[in-house]
Amino acid sequence: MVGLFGTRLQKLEWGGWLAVGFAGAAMALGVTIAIGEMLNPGAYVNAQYTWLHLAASPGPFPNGLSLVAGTLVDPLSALMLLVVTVVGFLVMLYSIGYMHHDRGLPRYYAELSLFLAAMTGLVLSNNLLEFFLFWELVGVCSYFLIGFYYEKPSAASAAKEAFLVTRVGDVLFLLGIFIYFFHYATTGPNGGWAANGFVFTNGTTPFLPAGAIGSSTLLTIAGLLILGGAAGKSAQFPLHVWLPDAMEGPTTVSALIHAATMVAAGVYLLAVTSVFIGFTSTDQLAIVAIGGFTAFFAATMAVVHPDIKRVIAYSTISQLGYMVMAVGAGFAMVGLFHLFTHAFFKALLFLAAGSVIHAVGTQDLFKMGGLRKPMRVTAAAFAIGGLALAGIPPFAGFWSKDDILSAVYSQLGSHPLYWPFFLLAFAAVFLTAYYIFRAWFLAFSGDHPRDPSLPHAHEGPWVMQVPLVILSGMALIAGLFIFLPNFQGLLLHGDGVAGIPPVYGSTDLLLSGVSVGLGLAGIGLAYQLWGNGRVYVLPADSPWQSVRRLLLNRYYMKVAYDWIGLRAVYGISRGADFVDRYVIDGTVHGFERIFGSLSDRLRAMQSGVVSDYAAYVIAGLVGVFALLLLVAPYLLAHFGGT
Amino acid sequence: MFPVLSTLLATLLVGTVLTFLSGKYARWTALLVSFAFLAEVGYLLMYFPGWPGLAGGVPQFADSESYAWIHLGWLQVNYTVGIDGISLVLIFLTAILQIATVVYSWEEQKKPAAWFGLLLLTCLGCVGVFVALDVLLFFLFWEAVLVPMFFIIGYWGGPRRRYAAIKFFVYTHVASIVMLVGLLALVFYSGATSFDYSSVFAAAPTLGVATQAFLFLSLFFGFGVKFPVVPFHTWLPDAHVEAPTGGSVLLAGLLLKLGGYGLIRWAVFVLPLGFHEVQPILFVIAFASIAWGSIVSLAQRDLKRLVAFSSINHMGIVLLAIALGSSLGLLAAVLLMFAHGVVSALLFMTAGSVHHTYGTRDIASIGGITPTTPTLSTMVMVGSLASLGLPWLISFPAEFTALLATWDGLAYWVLIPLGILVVTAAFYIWMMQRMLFGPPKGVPPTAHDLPWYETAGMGILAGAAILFGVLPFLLVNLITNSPIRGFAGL
Amino acid sequence: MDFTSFVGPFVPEILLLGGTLLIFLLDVLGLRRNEWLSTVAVTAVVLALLSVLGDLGFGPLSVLATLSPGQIDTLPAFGSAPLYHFTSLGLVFQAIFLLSALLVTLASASRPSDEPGAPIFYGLLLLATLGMLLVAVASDLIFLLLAIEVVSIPSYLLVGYRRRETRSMEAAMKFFIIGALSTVLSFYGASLLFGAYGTTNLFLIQADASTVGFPVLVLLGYGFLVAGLAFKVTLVPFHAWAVDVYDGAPSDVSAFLAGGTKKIGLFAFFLVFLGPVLLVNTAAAGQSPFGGGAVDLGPTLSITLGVLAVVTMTVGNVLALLQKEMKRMLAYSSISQAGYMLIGITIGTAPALTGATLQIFAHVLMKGGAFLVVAGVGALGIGPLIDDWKGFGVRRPLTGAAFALMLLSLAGVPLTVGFVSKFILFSAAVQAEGWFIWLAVAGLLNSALSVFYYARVLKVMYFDRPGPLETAEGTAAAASAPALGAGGLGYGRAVAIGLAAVLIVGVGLYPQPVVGAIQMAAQHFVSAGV
Amino acid sequence: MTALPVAWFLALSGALLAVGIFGLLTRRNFILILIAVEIAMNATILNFVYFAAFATSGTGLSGQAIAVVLIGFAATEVAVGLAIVLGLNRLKGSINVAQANELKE
Amino acid sequence: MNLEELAFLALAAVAVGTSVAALLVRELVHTILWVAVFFVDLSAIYFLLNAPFLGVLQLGVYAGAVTVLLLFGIMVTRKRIFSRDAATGIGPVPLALAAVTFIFLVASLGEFPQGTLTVQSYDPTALSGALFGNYGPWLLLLGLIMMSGVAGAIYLVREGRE
Repeated sequence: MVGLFGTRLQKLEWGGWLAVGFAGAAMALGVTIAIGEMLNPGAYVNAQYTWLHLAASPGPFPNGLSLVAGTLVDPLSALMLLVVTVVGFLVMLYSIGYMHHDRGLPRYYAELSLFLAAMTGLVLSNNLLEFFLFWELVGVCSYFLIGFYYEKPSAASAAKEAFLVTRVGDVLFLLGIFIYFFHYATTGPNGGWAANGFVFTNGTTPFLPAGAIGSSTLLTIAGLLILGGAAGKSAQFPLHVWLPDAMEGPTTVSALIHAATMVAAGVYLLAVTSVFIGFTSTDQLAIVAIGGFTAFFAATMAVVHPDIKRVIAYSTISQLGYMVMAVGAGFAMVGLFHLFTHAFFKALLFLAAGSVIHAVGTQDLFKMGGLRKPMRVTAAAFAIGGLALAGIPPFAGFWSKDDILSAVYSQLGSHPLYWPFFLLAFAAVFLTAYYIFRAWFLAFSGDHPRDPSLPHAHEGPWVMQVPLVILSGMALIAGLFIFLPNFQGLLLHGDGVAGIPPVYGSTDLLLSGVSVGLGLAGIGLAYQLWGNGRVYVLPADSPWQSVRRLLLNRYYMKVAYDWIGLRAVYGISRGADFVDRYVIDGTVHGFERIFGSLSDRLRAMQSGVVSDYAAYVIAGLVGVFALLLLVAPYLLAHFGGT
Repeated sequence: MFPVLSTLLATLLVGTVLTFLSGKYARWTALLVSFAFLAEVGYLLMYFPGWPGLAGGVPQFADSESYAWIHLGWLQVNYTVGIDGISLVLIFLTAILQIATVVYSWEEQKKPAAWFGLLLLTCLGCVGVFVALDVLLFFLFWEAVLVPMFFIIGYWGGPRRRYAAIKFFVYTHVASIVMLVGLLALVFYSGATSFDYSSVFAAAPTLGVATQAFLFLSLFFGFGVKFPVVPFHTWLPDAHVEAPTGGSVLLAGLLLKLGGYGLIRWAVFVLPLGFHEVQPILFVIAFASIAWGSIVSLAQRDLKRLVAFSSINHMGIVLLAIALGSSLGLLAAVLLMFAHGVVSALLFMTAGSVHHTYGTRDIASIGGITPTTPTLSTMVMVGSLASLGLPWLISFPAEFTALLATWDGLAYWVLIPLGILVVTAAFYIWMMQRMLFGPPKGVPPTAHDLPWYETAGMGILAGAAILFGVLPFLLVNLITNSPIRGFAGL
Repeated sequence: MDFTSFVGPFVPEILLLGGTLLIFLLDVLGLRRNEWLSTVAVTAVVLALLSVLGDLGFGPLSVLATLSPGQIDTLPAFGSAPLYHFTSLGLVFQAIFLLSALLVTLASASRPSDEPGAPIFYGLLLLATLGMLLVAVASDLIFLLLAIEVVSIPSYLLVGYRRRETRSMEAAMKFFIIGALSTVLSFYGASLLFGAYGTTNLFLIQADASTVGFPVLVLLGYGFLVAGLAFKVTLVPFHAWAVDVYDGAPSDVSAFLAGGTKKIGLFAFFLVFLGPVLLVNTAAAGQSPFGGGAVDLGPTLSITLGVLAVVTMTVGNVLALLQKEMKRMLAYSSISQAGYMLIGITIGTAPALTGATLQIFAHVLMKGGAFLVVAGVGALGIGPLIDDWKGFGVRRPLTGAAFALMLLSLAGVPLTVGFVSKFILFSAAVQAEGWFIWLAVAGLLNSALSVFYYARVLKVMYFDRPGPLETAEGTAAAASAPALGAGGLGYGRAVAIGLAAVLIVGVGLYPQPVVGAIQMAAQHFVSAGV
Repeated sequence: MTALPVAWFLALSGALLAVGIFGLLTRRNFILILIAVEIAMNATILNFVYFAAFATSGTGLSGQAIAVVLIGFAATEVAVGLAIVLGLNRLKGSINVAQANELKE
Repeated sequence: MNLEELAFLALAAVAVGTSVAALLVRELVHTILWVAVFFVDLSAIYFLLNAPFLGVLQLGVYAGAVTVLLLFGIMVTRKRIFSRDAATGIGPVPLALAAVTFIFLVASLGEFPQGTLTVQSYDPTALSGALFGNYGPWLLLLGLIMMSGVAGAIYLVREGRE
């Protein structure tokens, strides 16, 4: 299945359709597998190949070392597979319409297909190393797709930034892998790695007995490193800076990679790790903290941003924060459930936004307005997505977000520090509702665009509308899947070790009520300020201006990173280059000069006057005498015989 | 038994002579010789009987041959050759690079007979180093490589080629000389009965720890300059920048490997006690090389210089892996040498093509070349991504293994190479951003995409990079068919 | 002493003497064409060489042997004081000397047939060669020193035989003055040894210094001898004449001096110092009158020679580094090579002597060959400066390759005889252990240093483009030069250069026959004493 | 029967050698240099003669033989030297060795 | 102090004095005179050492032939016979070098037996027998030296056509 997507598509006309066809086939398979797993857990035989093999030798691997590659289908991966293939197919379909003006389409489809393949591989990996391989491949596809419009300097720059920031996370991740690797090399089952390598077992048994986790400092560090990797991919604070800039890529890419699938891989990684390996309590706290803080932090930046795609991008970061938080709280499957719903409604939002951009040719919200009438489908889709995002029942977001909040709530007792992050997450609910509807009102309400120069808007072709409709449907009902027993089974993940919180599905009414209330309040505020084409202008002397500036400048973090990257590191590098050229190489030249001047001086003694030569001879004679009668006896007396 | 290794050497030797004599048909001769050589290497790979293992504590070799050469009683020198997995994989690398270089420089106009002849001669020297199992023979080939490379740099090189050629020659020669002292002392102080590897290997344990350490250091100086390690690296940027593309390819792809190979074969295996003593020094130097190579790369504007410094970084990782002294580390080192051989060669080819397509290698003065030369751009991307350790490309399994071994041996010190990986990624990505992407800049109107032979030359290497990136076990199985398998560690 | 037993061993010498006389006879008869004279000279040298090789027992040549095996390497009875004595190492050296003479005479055959002074050139050359052969059989100090003078006096005159050239004559003058001074010093040293031992026979002198009762006098005597013989070997600081002389002399003569006569000094070092160097007293012979410690002849001499060796190779190399003229560069390099050769006698073991002898053999080929090339290309418009060689290697691939090969061999690059000799020499130093390893280190570092200036010449020859002026001048000079075959070098010279090049590579690749023979000879030499 | 202290002779020959060396180093006239060499040569010959005269073993005779040979050799050397002087004088019009310094460095 | 010793001291003083004078006087012809005296003085020392053959040889070869040769050389190379040599200083370095050489040499004097030793005399017949017998090769070598020296010297001074 994986190999099919690598096909480099040459012909523009049918290339896109070919890719869509393969994506569709993949979706069919993915859905089949997911349903199969739902109905009959463990139905799929997992294949395994040796990738790198080291024979038994003394040293750290008394039984040798095997690194293997293989596939594993378990509830976790089945759910993720479903998301990847379905959203992937829909986005691919949408692209046919959205992208048809662009050059380099074969490249686009090839890269997108490769991305899907990699993502599928990632999901189906049966060990961390293979996981990492696909993880990096996904990252590269993301790099290429962000930089798709490579002639735009901003796109090239954003691609670079995305690669480098996620690279930091990758490095941490890799180190985490090493630690697990060696931890289990000595304590894992079968006494070593020879037998089955570092393989996730088939869903039912955690790799390590649950009780073994908790105290080891090394494991805590490993967990934190994994968290670092996930933070890089899932754009969690402080590695979140790349994701808004990644919006330089085509909107379809943003929808697929930077909303629905790849960025979710970090969450998936955390989930996989928590299920198969487990985190220590410190790790859990750290994960919750990062997730909760990011959820709020990203939401604040979305509040003021004028760019429609970036608002959604910040929203993605924020929602990913929720997922991370859920995993940290010990309910990986809840996080994954939110991932599942989020994938649909966020892809929906992006595609809707893409539809808008396609229609008006700008991403600036303040230029839009009154698009509701010419673009009814889009407006409705965006609204559904927004409601889902804001967590208004019965839309998908409500169910999953509510689960997360109650999951965290259930863990509040385990550590007092959970409280502030829980509250931040709650606050973010309000902000989320506010900013997404701010965007909706700005774009769709009113009578006409604020910028009259915008072209007359109209809906896109059917290939763009169909995915919108399907995704709208999914955003509406995906949350309700939770009531399907088989789907529940999927979420329960076998023995329920990391399954669903005790309050799942029923109503912790107070919690839900507050959350829905906050959501509605946010929508209300948005309407108050921006509804019906109104534009709220913050008074120039308002004390909030400085906050607004801070938010618009993204807390100056990008500036700081640029400074570190450009000034500090590049400065060091220039300094090092200088040292290399003039000090190290200079030393070499110094030898050259020393010998050169020595040579000149000695040659000056070659005066051409034979008397001088005779004097050298006699001086030599005297020197020989001195050697024989003075130096040599001295040496012999002090350093012994020959 | 059929003397297959001698045939291997003879093929190249005769091929070199024929190439020198064949005037304007030199490229065909060279290609023919390269194919013949590749076929022989293929035969070796196919019928490689595996590593024979130890006999009396001394490693044995496959296909070994031995003939008397200089016998003076106190001085017993033989022509002794043999292979194990380590040598074989590097010979294979030689075959790949040789054919890629010959194809890449297909249209060489300036004295083609001499050019192709010298290329083959360089390869001959490298293969000789890889198969030699006698101290003198080893040293002989080791030094013999310098001469053709000297001429390649000096005659076909860039504007400062004369200076670079002399610097290269003198610098590395000095190092070899120190190494020769070490080798001689190794033979004579240990009381080895002959210059044969096995005899030296068997006699070396009689040396005291301090002697071993000194010998190790003197050998390391020779190997380290070839590596090259910081601070003995300054011949490398000059040599690389001024060398013609084919020269850079062989220089980076093969000559640097001689250092790593020599260190493993002649120092680590032979002088374990000394190795243990100087291990901390090796670590310091390795970390310094890793960090320095990468950090300095970031500041480079010349594409070749950038790749040259990145070589220092990569070879630093090789040294680190060797210095760990574990079988995993040695495996990683050899794997990484192979990987670096392919990848850096590819990158130097791209640098060469950039240079003669756009007339400059200054990263800052060209930009947005992708639309004009998509193939070249793709090759730059493949090379860069491979070099920065992207999975599915050849460097990754090697670097992964190396880092794994580092964690195993040094725990958190692995943060240094890991952290540097980010810098490495940074300079490649930044280079690609400036050069490949963005609006076109400095693109002459006559620029067109690569001619077929350059594409083919790079294609061979890119193919190898991908093939062995996806299927690294092909190499691993080969490499572990060597004393690495029985290496007891420290 | 009947005639045959006296004359028999000296067949090579008599051949040379006969050649000389024949040449002088032709001169008197007015038959001065270069071709005839050179034919005589070459024939004499070749016959002598065959005879020597026959004595050495080289395969089928042994039928030519004029020495019975019993005459070689047999120790004379104690107390008898023979003036000459045949050793196989001496025969090896004779072969080496004859080889250098052969190269020079062969190359000289290419000169114009009306070359002025040709008779005196060949005559003196053969006489000097004869002297060299005699050096190789000496077993008496005075015999040795006189034999050296048999070489020196013709050498002075050979250097000055272009009597119309100021440079040539100036070189002869310098050569003569320093040579005369050194002769005095050598004889003075010999007189002191004669005073201490009552004999000048080298066998008898090899007695323990402490038994004589004149330890300081003996040391002074050896000191004078070191200084006197160092002149021939061109050790620093006794070297200054050599550069001017090699530069000023006709290049063929330079080839003979650097390749040939210089080596007699080394063999003299072997003869005079091997015994004392190998002497290691457990009890010191006496105290130094200047304080500082005990005087112990063996180690003291060894240290002194070692210091001289290191100083020589270093200074020679450093001097050569920035030299602009080709011949002077070669001269400096020749000085530094002498330092390597001296390592052999400093150590004094059979392996070390083997290495040094091979180095001497190699040097005949490398340096002699290089000077022959320099002499030959003068006619092709190549000036005295190194920069005049721009593009030479590309324009004249074969000659260029041969010259490059010689330089590479001088630099000690593998696959050449220069590498093998250094390898064996330094191996021997390491093998001898003790402080001798530092000689190897110094020698190796020096050979690394030397690579710089050899590489510079290669750079000029292959990488630099000739300027238009140089090319024009070169073309004009080449056009005006007499038409010679073999790429302008002349057949004789081409053969000589080719022979040197082939030997450089041949022995470099498979040194066993040569090295084996030398090693056996050296072993006899060391075990038997002089 | 003459009897003399050996050391005095050595002192004398040493002094003569020193004078010869001194002359060799300071004089610029070729002929004076030749004379200085001859002074030193005479010191050498003197050494052989008196060592022969005071020799305790039977080979003392060889010392005198050496002296004979050396005297002959010295004469030849002077002849050769003079030939070179004349050649030099013919070309340069001077026998000042310091002026013959075309070859240097 | 006996007569021989006195004679030796006198002769030695003359030898040193004349040799120094020969080198220091500025008139070249005077130099030749001083040198001639020096050679004669040495000849006297040989007689003192019971080596009459050598004394005679010294007189004949050195005081005779060599002196004449040197004079001849001066005559040929000078426009006027009585002309001054270009002034050359004594120079501290050459003086020091010569002095140090001398000091090293006399350092060995302590090894010689104190007091006087009897001078041996050799029969000139024995000497000639040895020269043409055991030590014959020395003379042969001398012959070779002379042959090459004479041949070469003649060639050099001859005004040949070139």
